Amino acid sequence: MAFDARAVLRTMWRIRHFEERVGQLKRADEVHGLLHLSVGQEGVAAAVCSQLRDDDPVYSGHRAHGHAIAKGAPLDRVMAELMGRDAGLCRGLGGSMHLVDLSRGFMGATGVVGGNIPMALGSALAARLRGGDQVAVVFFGDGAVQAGHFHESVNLATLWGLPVILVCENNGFAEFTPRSAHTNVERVSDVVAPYGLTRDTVDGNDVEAVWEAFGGFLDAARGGAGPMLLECLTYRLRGHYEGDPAKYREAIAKADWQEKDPILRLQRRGAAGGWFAEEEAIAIGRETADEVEEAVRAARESPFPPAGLAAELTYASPPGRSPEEPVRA
Amino acid sequence: MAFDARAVLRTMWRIRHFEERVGQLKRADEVHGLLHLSVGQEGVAAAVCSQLRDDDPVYSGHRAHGHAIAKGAPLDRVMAELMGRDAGLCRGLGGSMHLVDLSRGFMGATGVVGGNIPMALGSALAARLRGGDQVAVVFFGDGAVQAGHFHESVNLATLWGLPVILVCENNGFAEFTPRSAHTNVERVSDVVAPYGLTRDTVDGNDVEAVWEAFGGFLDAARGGAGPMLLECLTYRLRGHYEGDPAKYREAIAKADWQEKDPILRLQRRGAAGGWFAEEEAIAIGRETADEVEEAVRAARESPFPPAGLAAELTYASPPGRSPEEPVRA
Amino acid sequence: MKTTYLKALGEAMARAMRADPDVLVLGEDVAEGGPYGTTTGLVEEFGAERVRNTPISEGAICGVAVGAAQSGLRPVIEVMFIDFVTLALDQLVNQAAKAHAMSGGQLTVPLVLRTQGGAGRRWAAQHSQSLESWLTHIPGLKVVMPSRAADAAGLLASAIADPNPVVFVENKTLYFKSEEVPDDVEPVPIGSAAVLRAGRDLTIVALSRLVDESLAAAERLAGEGIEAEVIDPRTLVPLELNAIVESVKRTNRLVVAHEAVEHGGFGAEIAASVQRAAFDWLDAPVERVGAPFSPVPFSPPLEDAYVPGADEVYAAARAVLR
Amino acid sequence: MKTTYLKALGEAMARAMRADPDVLVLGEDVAEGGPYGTTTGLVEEFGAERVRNTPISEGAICGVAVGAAQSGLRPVIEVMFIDFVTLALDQLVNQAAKAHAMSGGQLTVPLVLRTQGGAGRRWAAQHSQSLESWLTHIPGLKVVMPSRAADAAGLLASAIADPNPVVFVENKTLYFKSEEVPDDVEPVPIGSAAVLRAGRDLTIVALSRLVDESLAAAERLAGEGIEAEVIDPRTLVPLELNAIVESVKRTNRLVVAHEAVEHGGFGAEIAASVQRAAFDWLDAPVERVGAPFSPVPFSPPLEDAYVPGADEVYAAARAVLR
Ligand SMILES: Cc1ncc(C[n+]2csc(CCOP(=O)(O)OP(=O)(O)O)c2C)c(N)n1
Ligand SMILES: Cc1ncc(C[n+]2csc(CCOP(=O)(O)OP(=O)(O)O)c2C)c(N)n1
Ligand SMILES: [Mg+2]
Ligand SMILES: [Mg+2]
Repeated sequence: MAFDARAVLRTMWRIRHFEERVGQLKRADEVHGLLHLSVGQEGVAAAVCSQLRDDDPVYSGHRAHGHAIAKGAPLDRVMAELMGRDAGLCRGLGGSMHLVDLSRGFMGATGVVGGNIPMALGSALAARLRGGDQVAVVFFGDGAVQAGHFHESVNLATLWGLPVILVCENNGFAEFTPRSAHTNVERVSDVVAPYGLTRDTVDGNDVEAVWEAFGGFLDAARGGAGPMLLECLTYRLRGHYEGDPAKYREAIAKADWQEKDPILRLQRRGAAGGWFAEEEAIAIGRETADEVEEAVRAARESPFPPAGLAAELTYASPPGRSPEEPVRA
Repeated sequence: MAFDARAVLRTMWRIRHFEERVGQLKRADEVHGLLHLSVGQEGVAAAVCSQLRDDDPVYSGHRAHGHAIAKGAPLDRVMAELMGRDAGLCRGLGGSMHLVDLSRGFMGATGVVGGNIPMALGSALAARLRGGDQVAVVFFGDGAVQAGHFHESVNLATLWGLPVILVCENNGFAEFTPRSAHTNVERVSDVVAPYGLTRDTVDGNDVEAVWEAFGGFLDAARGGAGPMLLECLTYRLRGHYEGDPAKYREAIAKADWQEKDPILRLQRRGAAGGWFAEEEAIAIGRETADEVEEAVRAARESPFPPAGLAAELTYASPPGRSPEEPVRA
Repeated sequence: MKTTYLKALGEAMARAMRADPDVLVLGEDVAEGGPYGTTTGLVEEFGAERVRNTPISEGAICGVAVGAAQSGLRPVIEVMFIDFVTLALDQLVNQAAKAHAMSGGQLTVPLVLRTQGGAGRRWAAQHSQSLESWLTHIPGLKVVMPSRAADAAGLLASAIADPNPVVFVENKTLYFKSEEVPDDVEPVPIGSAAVLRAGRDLTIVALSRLVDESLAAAERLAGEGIEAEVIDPRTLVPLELNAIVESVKRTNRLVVAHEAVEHGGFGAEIAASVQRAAFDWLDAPVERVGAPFSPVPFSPPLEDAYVPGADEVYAAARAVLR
Repeated sequence: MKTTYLKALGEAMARAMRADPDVLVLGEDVAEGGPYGTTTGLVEEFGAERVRNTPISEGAICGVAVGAAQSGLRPVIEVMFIDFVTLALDQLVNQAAKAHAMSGGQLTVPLVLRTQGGAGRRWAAQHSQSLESWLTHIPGLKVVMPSRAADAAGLLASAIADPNPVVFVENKTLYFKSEEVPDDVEPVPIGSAAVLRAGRDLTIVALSRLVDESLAAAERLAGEGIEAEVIDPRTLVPLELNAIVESVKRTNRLVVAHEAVEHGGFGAEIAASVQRAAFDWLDAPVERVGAPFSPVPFSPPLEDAYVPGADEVYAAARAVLR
């Protein structure tokens, strides 16, 4: 698929504005829970998800807002979820770490690091057994690579030749400790070398590079050549979670960040390459900011979910007798 | 340490006779439980454990008899354990998959594949923090390499530079399925390549080769250069467990086995190299067979453990109040 | 038709796979039949794509099943021993059990996790546990524990058809017991108990292997003129508590028997629920029969003494009749 | 001296590490203090060899602790959320809990696994569970669950000194509660309950966060002329059941309250044990207070409604007084 700079830029701005706004709303206590923002990492979500179909299953982890948005989840419903409202993607039952939008193939996020990876294999297996050409994608961080689930999954995915692409967002940190505190193997793509799967490491803040690398993997995987692993070197601009003082690492100098920022980079590149006029980029930034404001407004209008909702949805219908009644008998 | 052919031959024969006898006693219902024999794999246990000190901690798994014996556990007490007698290594509470002889540094076997590997790291960590020069060794099979515990452990051991040697007995099968059904990576030593740890793959039925390779690793590990991984290619002559019809693979031709058998090989080599006279080898075989008979006799004389033993040993003293009494209050 | 618990399970899987192409079986050595032969013959009929041997990766296998179920398949995974379910609990408890609720009802996870527990074969402390009570504490999971071949077949059919994750707990000592079952097995609804023996003097609720033990104890009591009602809940979650409470309101006495360690076992939940629901009807405290508070010893005489059986049930019955 | 539950834990670890060079602390980001700051300052005093950051490998970390303990160290490992203990249960349950018995008494495993549970912070279904009852079902483990800063310090000291594996269950909502504690903390023996309020009309047994909630309910009852006795078992295994039974024999009424899901929670064990030990003294069925049978909902009003508190304890008390 040809690189669609406009679409990717729009998606990145959408995520950036959304995340910044979430940060403010957290301080205003309007959104809740453990919030892990992806400011600075938008390029990976945008370049990957823009190339996927709605029926390609995508899994994410605790830092999932950008992936959900890039996969097409409506901003207002993501925002409403973070506010715990009934109009939220998960009707307010999931929250930031458990976003799901089945209609867009966003199969969900898990808060347990590494736990999402085998699930993505399962969706890939389903695609294959049901004769579809869907490709499953799972996003995870560098910290997940040291979890047993990652290795068991890489082994299985290669053994079974599953149509799944493992996308590691390597931001160099797991919570408050650098990768060097977690492993001697710097590159995630090196960790999987023995399994002989197609793999690559790219600059995750260079959206064009991510687009190209992932696009190639995607075509191959659709053709049945999976699995693959794509490591995207990126940078988390904010703390691990909102409210984290982030004392454990020195802030990046503004100038350096201007250099790194995937959004500014694409805008510079786009202007230079004449892909779009500067005004256009500015307009995209403005429009997406408005979208986010509109999403906030809409989300605020949604009521909280009905009291009994969690109990009601504990089992899928036909739920049979809920064990609680008998206990209460 | 110079290769001690006599000692290794004696240990291998001890294990061989012991295992063969256990097979008979199982059919006679004198020993119990899930029994995984190491007939054909004695070379690894003998060549590795003969070079260790009593205070070097060793861990094994479900196929542990040979390792325990090679580490110095008394035959009669191992046999008594398999018979469930009070004189058993674990007073009859552990059985075949849970042999422990603390006095010989045989820290124990686990029946949960892969679970023993991190424990060996822990013993290695203890050696280091307490200023000792002990080296921890853990034996596991090729099937354990696909378990998450293995990878988490290799990563940790290398990250922390622990004095532990991972010894994989790769017999090409996990239960009833060949390695090819478990992974695409044929060589276990290749699986760990990314971690940059010292590793080697040797013919596990060539005891001299195992001795040399392991000896080199051991010296290095004592000097603080751990961890290492040694893969020993070997062959399991009997079924996965006693009673397993082993239909899932064709029996090896007698001639081929004569060729492979680590005991016969060492005897041929020893005779050729003039390390020991043929009579001597025959005598070793006879003496160890007698030792095993004596062990069986002694084990049979031991009573079963007292009825309350498991409850009594559920907590180490001072056990405090056992939770059962209050429940019974 | 004569069959065994084991064969009944295998046939139930085969029937489900014939009826629904989305049903598949995953587990270690399942294509070889597994250590017991439960899945023997499946790979020949359904092929290696639907009967998949796996590496020793319980955590990932369970996760694969969750994802596959969320994407429309109906995986039946086999965890060889319930002791090893300890390796799959993140996927089972944090993912499978919660996916439907956490997603606001979008995701469903129709997976079945088959496993087996219990002592009695000298397999020692890591291959003999009974951990089902853990799973009854997790909203979102259903927990099934049949004692009869016909129930095993009928409940497995229902479990595979159920849109929720179902943990199917078998017992290693029941596998080879031969039993008479109807030629075409009816699905047994999840959540329905079975009264296996009617009686007026006390109620015995027993799980899995303890059902036959309790029937034996009931025989002995009958010889002494005491009529025990024996109930097999068959499903722990959702539990048909009413069936138990109604019985207790007639008999005024209750014994709950299972092989799991008594302390923290499911018998505690039944006892606590019944003493509340039938307080004014109980003429004696609810007695529980379960394993003592220690790991399962290997030594045969110790294991035999450890595992609760008809004698313990009889003694508990005598205690509630006092 | 004023302190918090959190600081009390940190100081207890520091004291233990000063007293015994074999004590070490392992866990994710523990050298940075962890997400709450429980271990803040330890690495500065004891160095990175004894205060070890780990990768995200809960299973291996627990296994390392088991091996280290078997070889003479006294590891204190931190599992950030009890929800993630699901990843360490093979090591904890199959290895640590059974090593002493399986080895015929040769091995001892003096490890402490610190973790925290509970809802109330909008951290949703995978970061808010209360799974302690699982661990009470496992012979060989001790389970400690303090509600007070002083008990947290005193019990952690005892846990680190104990030759057995101890699971130390904290609660995330208690960490920052400021509290008065004696200047030099006495070790609190594992297995001893505390009567926090004396009363004659009913007994309330409460765990962890529900202790303060129960004291609040007791205040309200006192305003209505009803005197509730409030007992904090502090240790679940071994449980000082006698303290509870003696109280019930005086008050004739019992409420058991915890935050865990009621179904299959530890309250069931207490209720089942007490109805048996004090059957003739009970004037009403034992009432249990626990969370409803669903995953913890994220939405603030739903989470607030989900988590049991003083109102639920009060209602249960009223029920047993009826
Ligand atoms: C199994 C597990 N252990 C610990 C945690 C706590 N935790 C949440 S995020 C995180 C760090 C993850 O780092 P990484 O995978 O690199 O993702 P990033 O936060 O950098 O995006 C940790 C340890 C968890 N959620 N799950
Ligand atoms: C976690 C776990 N899963 C499954 C089993 C059942 N099991 C026992 S031995 C075995 C095969 C082990 O193969 P390998 O590691 O190669 O050792 P080998 O038997 O070949 O010596 C399996 C699957 C187990 N014991 N533990
Ligand atoms: Mg990271
Ligand atoms: Mg093998």
